[in-house]
Amino acid sequence: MPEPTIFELSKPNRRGIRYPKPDVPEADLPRDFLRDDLPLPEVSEHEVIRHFTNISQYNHGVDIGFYPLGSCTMKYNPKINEDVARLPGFTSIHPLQPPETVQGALGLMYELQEWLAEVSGFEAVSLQPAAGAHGELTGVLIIRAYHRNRGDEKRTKMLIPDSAHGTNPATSAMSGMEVVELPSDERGNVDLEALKTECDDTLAGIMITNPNTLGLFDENIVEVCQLVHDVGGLVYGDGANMNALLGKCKPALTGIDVMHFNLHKTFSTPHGGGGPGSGPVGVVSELAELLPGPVVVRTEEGDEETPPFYDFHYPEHTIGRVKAFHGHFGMFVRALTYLITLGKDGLRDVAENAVLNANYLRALIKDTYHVPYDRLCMHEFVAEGEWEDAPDIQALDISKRMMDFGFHPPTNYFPLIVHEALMIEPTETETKETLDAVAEAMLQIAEEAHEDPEKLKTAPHKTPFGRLDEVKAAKDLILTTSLPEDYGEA
Amino acid sequence: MPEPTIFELSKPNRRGIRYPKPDVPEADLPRDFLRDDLPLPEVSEHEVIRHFTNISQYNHGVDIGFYPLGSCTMKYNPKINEDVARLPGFTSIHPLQPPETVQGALGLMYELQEWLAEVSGFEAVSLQPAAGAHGELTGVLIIRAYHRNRGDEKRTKMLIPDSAHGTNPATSAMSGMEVVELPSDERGNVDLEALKTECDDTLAGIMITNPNTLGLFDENIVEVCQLVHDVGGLVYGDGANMNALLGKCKPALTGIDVMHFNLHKTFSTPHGGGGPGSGPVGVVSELAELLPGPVVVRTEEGDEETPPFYDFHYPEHTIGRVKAFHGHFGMFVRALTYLITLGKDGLRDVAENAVLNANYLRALIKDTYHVPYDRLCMHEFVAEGEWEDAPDIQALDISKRMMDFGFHPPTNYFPLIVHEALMIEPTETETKETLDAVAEAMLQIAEEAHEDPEKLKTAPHKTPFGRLDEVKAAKDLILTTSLPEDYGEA
Amino acid sequence: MYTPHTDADREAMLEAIGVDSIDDLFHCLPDRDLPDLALPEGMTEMEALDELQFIASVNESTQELTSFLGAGAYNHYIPAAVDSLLRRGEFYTAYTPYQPEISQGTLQSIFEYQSLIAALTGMDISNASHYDGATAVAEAVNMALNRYRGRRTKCILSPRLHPQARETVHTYMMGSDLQILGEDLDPEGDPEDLISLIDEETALVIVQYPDFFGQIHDYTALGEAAHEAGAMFGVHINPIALGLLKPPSEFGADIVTGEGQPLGIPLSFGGPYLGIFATKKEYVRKMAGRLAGETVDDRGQRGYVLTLSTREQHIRRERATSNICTNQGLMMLASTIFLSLLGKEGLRELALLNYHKAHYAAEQINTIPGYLASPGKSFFNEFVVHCPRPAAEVNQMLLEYDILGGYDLSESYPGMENGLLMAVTEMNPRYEIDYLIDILAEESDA
Amino acid sequence: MYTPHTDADREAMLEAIGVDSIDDLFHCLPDRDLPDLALPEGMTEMEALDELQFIASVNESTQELTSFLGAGAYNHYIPAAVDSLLRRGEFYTAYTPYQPEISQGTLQSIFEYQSLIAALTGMDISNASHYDGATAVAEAVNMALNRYRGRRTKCILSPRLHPQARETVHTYMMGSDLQILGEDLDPEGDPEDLISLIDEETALVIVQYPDFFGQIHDYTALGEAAHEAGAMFGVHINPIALGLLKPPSEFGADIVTGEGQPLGIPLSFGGPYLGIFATKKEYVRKMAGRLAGETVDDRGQRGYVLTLSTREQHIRRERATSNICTNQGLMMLASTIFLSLLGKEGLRELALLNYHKAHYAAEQINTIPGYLASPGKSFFNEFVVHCPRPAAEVNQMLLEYDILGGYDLSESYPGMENGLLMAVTEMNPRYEIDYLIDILAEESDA
Ligand SMILES: Cc1ncc(COP(=O)(O)O)c(C=O)c1O
Ligand SMILES: Cc1ncc(COP(=O)(O)O)c(C=O)c1O
Repeated sequence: MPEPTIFELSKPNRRGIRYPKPDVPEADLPRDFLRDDLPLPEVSEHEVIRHFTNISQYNHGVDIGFYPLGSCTMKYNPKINEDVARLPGFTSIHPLQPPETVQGALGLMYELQEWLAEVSGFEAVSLQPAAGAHGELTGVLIIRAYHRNRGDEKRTKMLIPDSAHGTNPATSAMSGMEVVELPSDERGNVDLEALKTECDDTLAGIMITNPNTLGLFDENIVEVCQLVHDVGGLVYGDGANMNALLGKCKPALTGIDVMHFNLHKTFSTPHGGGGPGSGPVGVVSELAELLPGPVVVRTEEGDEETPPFYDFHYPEHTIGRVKAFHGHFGMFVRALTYLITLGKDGLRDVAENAVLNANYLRALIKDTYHVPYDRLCMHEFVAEGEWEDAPDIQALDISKRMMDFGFHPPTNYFPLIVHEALMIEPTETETKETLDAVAEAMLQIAEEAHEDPEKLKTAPHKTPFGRLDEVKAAKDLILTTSLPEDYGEA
Repeated sequence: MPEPTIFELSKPNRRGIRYPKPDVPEADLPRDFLRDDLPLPEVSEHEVIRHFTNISQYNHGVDIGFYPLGSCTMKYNPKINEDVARLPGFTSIHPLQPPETVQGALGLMYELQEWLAEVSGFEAVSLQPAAGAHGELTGVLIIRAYHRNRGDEKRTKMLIPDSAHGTNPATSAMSGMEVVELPSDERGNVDLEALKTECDDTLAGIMITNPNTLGLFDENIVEVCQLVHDVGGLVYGDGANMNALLGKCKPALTGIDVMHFNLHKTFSTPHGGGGPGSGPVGVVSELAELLPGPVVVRTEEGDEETPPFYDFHYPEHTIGRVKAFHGHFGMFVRALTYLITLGKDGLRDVAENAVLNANYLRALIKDTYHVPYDRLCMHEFVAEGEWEDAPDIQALDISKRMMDFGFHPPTNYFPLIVHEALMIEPTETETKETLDAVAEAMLQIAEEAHEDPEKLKTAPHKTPFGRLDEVKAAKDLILTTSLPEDYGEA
Repeated sequence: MYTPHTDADREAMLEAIGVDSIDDLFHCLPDRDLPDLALPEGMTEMEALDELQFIASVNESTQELTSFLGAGAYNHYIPAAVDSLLRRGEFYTAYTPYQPEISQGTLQSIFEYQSLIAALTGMDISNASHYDGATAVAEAVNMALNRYRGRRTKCILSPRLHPQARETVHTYMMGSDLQILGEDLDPEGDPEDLISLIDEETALVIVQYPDFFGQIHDYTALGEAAHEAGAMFGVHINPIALGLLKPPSEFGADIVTGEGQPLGIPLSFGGPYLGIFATKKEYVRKMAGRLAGETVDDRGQRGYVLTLSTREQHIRRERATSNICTNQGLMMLASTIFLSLLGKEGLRELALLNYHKAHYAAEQINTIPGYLASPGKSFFNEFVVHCPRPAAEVNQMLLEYDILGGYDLSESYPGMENGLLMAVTEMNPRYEIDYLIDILAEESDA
Repeated sequence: MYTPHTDADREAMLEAIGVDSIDDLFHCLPDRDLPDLALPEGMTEMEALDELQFIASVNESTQELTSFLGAGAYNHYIPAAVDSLLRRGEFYTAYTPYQPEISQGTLQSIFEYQSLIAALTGMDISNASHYDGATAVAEAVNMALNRYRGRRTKCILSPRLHPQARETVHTYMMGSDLQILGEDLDPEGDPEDLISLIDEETALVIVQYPDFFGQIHDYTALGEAAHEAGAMFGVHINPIALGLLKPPSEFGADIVTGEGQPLGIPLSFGGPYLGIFATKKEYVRKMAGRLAGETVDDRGQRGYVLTLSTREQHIRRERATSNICTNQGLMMLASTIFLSLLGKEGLRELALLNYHKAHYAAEQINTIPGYLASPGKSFFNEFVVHCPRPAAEVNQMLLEYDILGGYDLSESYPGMENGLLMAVTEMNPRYEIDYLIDILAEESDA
């Protein structure tokens, strides 16, 4: 039973919250500016709670079941993080308070910068970017500014492997770069020959994801970076897949110059139904003074008696801010809680188990689902959701059918270089039992694909909603609803 | 898909929480007392969250939909109450702290005593009892002590109307009383003639619920109390139905001597899937010194400069404590928040709308479902779930079928004096639209009962679980599960 | 405030009912002119929050104070996962699962709780909770009396059973002719002292484990003596201690009661807590309280229902095993989640941490002249300190240093003026213990 | 910590994979001997909580301080119902609803959010959020530039558009040849001053409403001028003000952006907040960000899906309208719940309360010699105070009284040393305002 919209629940004069009467004399109202109609719904608190509680149950989430959405690292979101982030000392501080009143917050940001720097090998970190793509924008603008500041205006070519996430080319374009796509070689690495032919003095840099979106670590990463550096380009690292590397590999040491972190992937801050994320950017020392400001610095070391003092600092050649205020502070609290809870061994444990889980699931299904590039994977792998002898079946059908088993489907149709891609990232917080159950379901689905394809074509069957008509949505373009015309007329 | 038990999810060495290593030297262990086996399940935090999140979705609750469980007042539980009850200043205080360190808590209890006294007309209130039935026990023991203290040992007869809740006779028996059942008259009131014949010098008192469990206000309440008082008995009021009376009628003024409140009904503290409740007891002044201790008193009034001082007090002839410590403090916080949020007008508003809703729903269905006692009801009413021309159908079938419409069924088979009782208490927080939808569903169900009785007999159909076999449960008596025999053997 | 009706709604509803006004619905009330309640106007949510935040801030909580208070309520760490699940509306806005088809969340948790308590205590079965430890003890007495149908009229309570539990038994039993013995024995005596009181009239003997003074005793002889006389044997436990100590079933307990608060339930100034009640399967029909049992639904799925309701008040009325109806559902759920999180190793680890810290504290206290902590006794996380002056004075002094010293035993044991009962848990870091010691030492010098 | 595998699990898994050790899985890494991270060992949950509680306690929050700080982030009351719903795992542990069959909770809330924002702003459509108000403005510029496909290369920003939003536009546009005009006009001038800058090259004119100084202007003439030149007109709003003020659609806005933080989102030291973005239906294909649309499922049920994804990076890659992917999902949900709770009357009531309190404060300030608050201007809940000395000094002085005075305008407007921007909301009871006045008066006497 679909739930009515909040507008359909509305009835004149209902209220979900009330405010105190003014305790001051009432001022004259700006008569010319008053609106005559405010067509918002009117509902009671009880109805609001029921409405959103009920629709929430139509969602799958990490708290409900397996969620192997490749490239998104849907790991468990520890509950302590949520409690800590709600401490009034964190939620009720204004971004423009004087530093001496927010030393806890500044110190926390400083710590987080330091942890991220140590984990990645970068020299400096800015926490400001709001998400991965925002971090990319920041990083690519830094690359742009780097060249410009050296008077090197012609460097506008950005190389992007064909396996890259859509945000990479989109970011480059948004930053005024010209995008050139690089092919992958037969082992899933960047094609070195193709790379060499693009390496010239118009090269701004390369955006590389490592492990890449196939879940494969680029075996030539050092050489790739070297080639780009040799012609004066810089290397941007898309850190979406950092979960595979914690305590195992520092991207900066492989030659990457600037990289974003996804706190909402690697560092367990919740995905929130689509956000907020947080996309801090780390850079090598040459780029540190280009970071968006403000970053947090420790201006006084402190000792036994006096605590250290933290303050905001604007890097000397900053590209400027990429958003208002200082970034998604609420996510910093969660990420730092996670980091200190794990510590150095726990971080390595994350990478090891994430990679173990992906390889295990891959091993269980790879005889049934073709997995191109026959190598050990890192934290994820990409299988093909198609069989020659089951011509009607597409990856999407497999995905929809997986829902009937209580699992969220993998990422579909990405990366683009794998046919009918099923991009599977189990994450380290899943048990062997779950992975066994998933493999079993996927093998059964493969069998059904051949023997009873209709079952997949018409899936899902057991979810509260069946397949939704996306074509109709795009055609009708019903993007809003409103109170009925005769609202309030008895 | 039923969820495995937490024992079935267990695997050796998994952990959901860790504790710090001891920061003190380790002491010798009491070797003779060590247990060798602790067969508890071992699961990760993630699994615990998923397990309980998933099973929670199998529950109906007030936050999910209509819940007209008669006699239980399943009203909306305001969310602010939950936040307030979790303030560390409330959750992290020990019951045995010195009074000077818990003046906030004591002041809050004092205020709640005062509010309850004013709402009900009683002179004194003890907050100690843990639930309604516990309040009854307290009250009946007070009655017992009252007579005893007067040397009146022979008064052990307790009159209980046939419409009473099961806790009333059970309480009386537990208190060493002899239970005598009173019939109801044709208007649903206590049968005065029957009452008179029982009024003698062995009478300890009467336990009366008003409005009674038929949802009817006893029209002779004043006379009933008078008759009992005249022969030296006392009147116990079961305050379960106080929701109908807020701001409308003070039970003490009708002649009731001692009554319990249900904070988890009338005052919006959540029902918690079966508790905790809270059952404070109010008494007239003659009984005040018999209350279970401690109660809170204000020992210093306070003025502009100094706050008042509150302390615990043991009433002089207290019957003694009925549980450890001072009652369900966490519920007091919620109830007081609710009370001050409503204030005097809000409280009357509760009663008025609760009674309006019950009468409205009654009006909508009473031509289809026979409602004995043709009077306006108070906050609830009892319909019969049977028709002569639908001989197979019982109240329970109607109830199960209601689930298919997303509604919780009414209370079944209580009160005992109505055949196939459907006891319906909508509460004041439901909208007219919901009541209309419920009536529509019930009318449809009545039609189905006649035309397609199988549909009811096999209901519910749309819930995750179908009818459960209660006979089997009572026969098999599987009351626990455990780790498998071979647990931990690889 | 929380009533949704618009004026138009109300009009339409009154019309459907066939009355003119809301007042007409209240014609039956005796006093139609009740004056307005002498209460303030309602507040908005933001004002109420402000008010309650202020009240809460007036309390000095165990977050501000260093606390060694126990005596039946313990300051333990509650994992964040517990409350994050308790806050789910599906759990806390439901009621007793009378309708199992839409209550499997609650029913399965009850079933798991029963199983966990059985595993922890070593008993066959558990009910779905009593109000608290004290009322669970009273219900144990009730059950024993019912078992012997009035043929046995004595009950023996150890003087080191929680004083408030004993007081509760007295209150509950006010209307019966039960004789309660044992309480006035020397509180510092041996458990075996109770044996001499047992006779053919004894229905039940109840001891505490660890006892109210925190001490661990071997109750084997006592249990045997009770059984020899045909009486039942009850053991009242601290569930955390059972992470380390052998279960009371090994002493032959027939009934195990306990205060479940340490299992993930906040101190909350004394409630709501959790009454644990476990027993042998043979007594299942005598036991009070709700009980979930496994069964199947008509689709063949495993599920759970409330079972053996014929014991309960709503069916059996004055012949019920108890009058209990609403119990401690949500607290039971808290403890189920808590025990699931800790599991085998976690509970042992927690018990050990408490044990070691308490022993460190006791040892340190013993280095201070004039103070003597639990000499020569086995104890768990709580112990008696014999102070050089009245415990009340020591507490008063410690409070000036923002320390809650412990429970002044003279409040329950008139002869023990200088006895202070101190608890140490995982919430007391070593520096808190050392701070306490420093102050006691300093003040004892002064 | 959160990894569940037992040693036996790991063994079995490695065997299934066909490798001997975990290390074998990492053979491909260039530096196989990475030294241990120079980081501490992990903490238990209870230790981490302790640590973070301490850090939080070091901050002086608006619960301890009296705050008149606004300047783009406002201290408003958040009804308890908001967070109680945000805490539901089904909401916050889901991600972008790519799979609509199991994401209707998120999708329906997006659809409702879009509808609420449309109703509030008077625009046809809204997207599912941008990162914050500032990035929403930058995306508006982006959209306008794309609309004219490079044919127009100027953008006019009001000097009273939030300074950080303007700075963000500059950063975003670093790689383009956009010319940004208007910012160096007299900040205390009239909106009409911008008209003279508009020409045929102008892609977009953006103003703020109420403006950064809290003032309310009639932008009709400016909007008309923009349209006459064929340019787009953008209005950046405070959503609470729209509870009282006529919507920007009435000034002919083509794009409405705004900072959604006041709609039920905590201050949280600056984020996460909510970027509001609404426009006319004709621009839907130019707009960035997620968009939910209504449709039906194969069972005939109404439902919602993400639609027009062809605008987005995952389909269109370098030709996408923006690179945005993850947005502010949960903050969007917070504001949807918030607006649902308040509704028509509630939002108006809240806006009025802010309005009256701010006006009372301004009036009182005007009684203090040397202070001048927003002379002769219409304003909403924020206003400029011209102080007799530098605002920085006034703030410093007020902080000694635990008051956050306001935003020192010289930080963004070098000429305005004595300008203090003060916000007053429903969270400032009258006594706080009076307290402020007393102190200002006292100190001005001294
Ligand atoms: C490989 C990769 N890069 C970049 C992004 C963009 O990150 P965000 O969604 O946080 O903007 C994603 C996100 O899903 C990704 O998977
Ligand atoms: C009329 C009546 N009396 C007493 C009780 C017992 O109250 P409690 O369940 O709180 O013990 C109930 C409970 O449902 C009831 O409806």
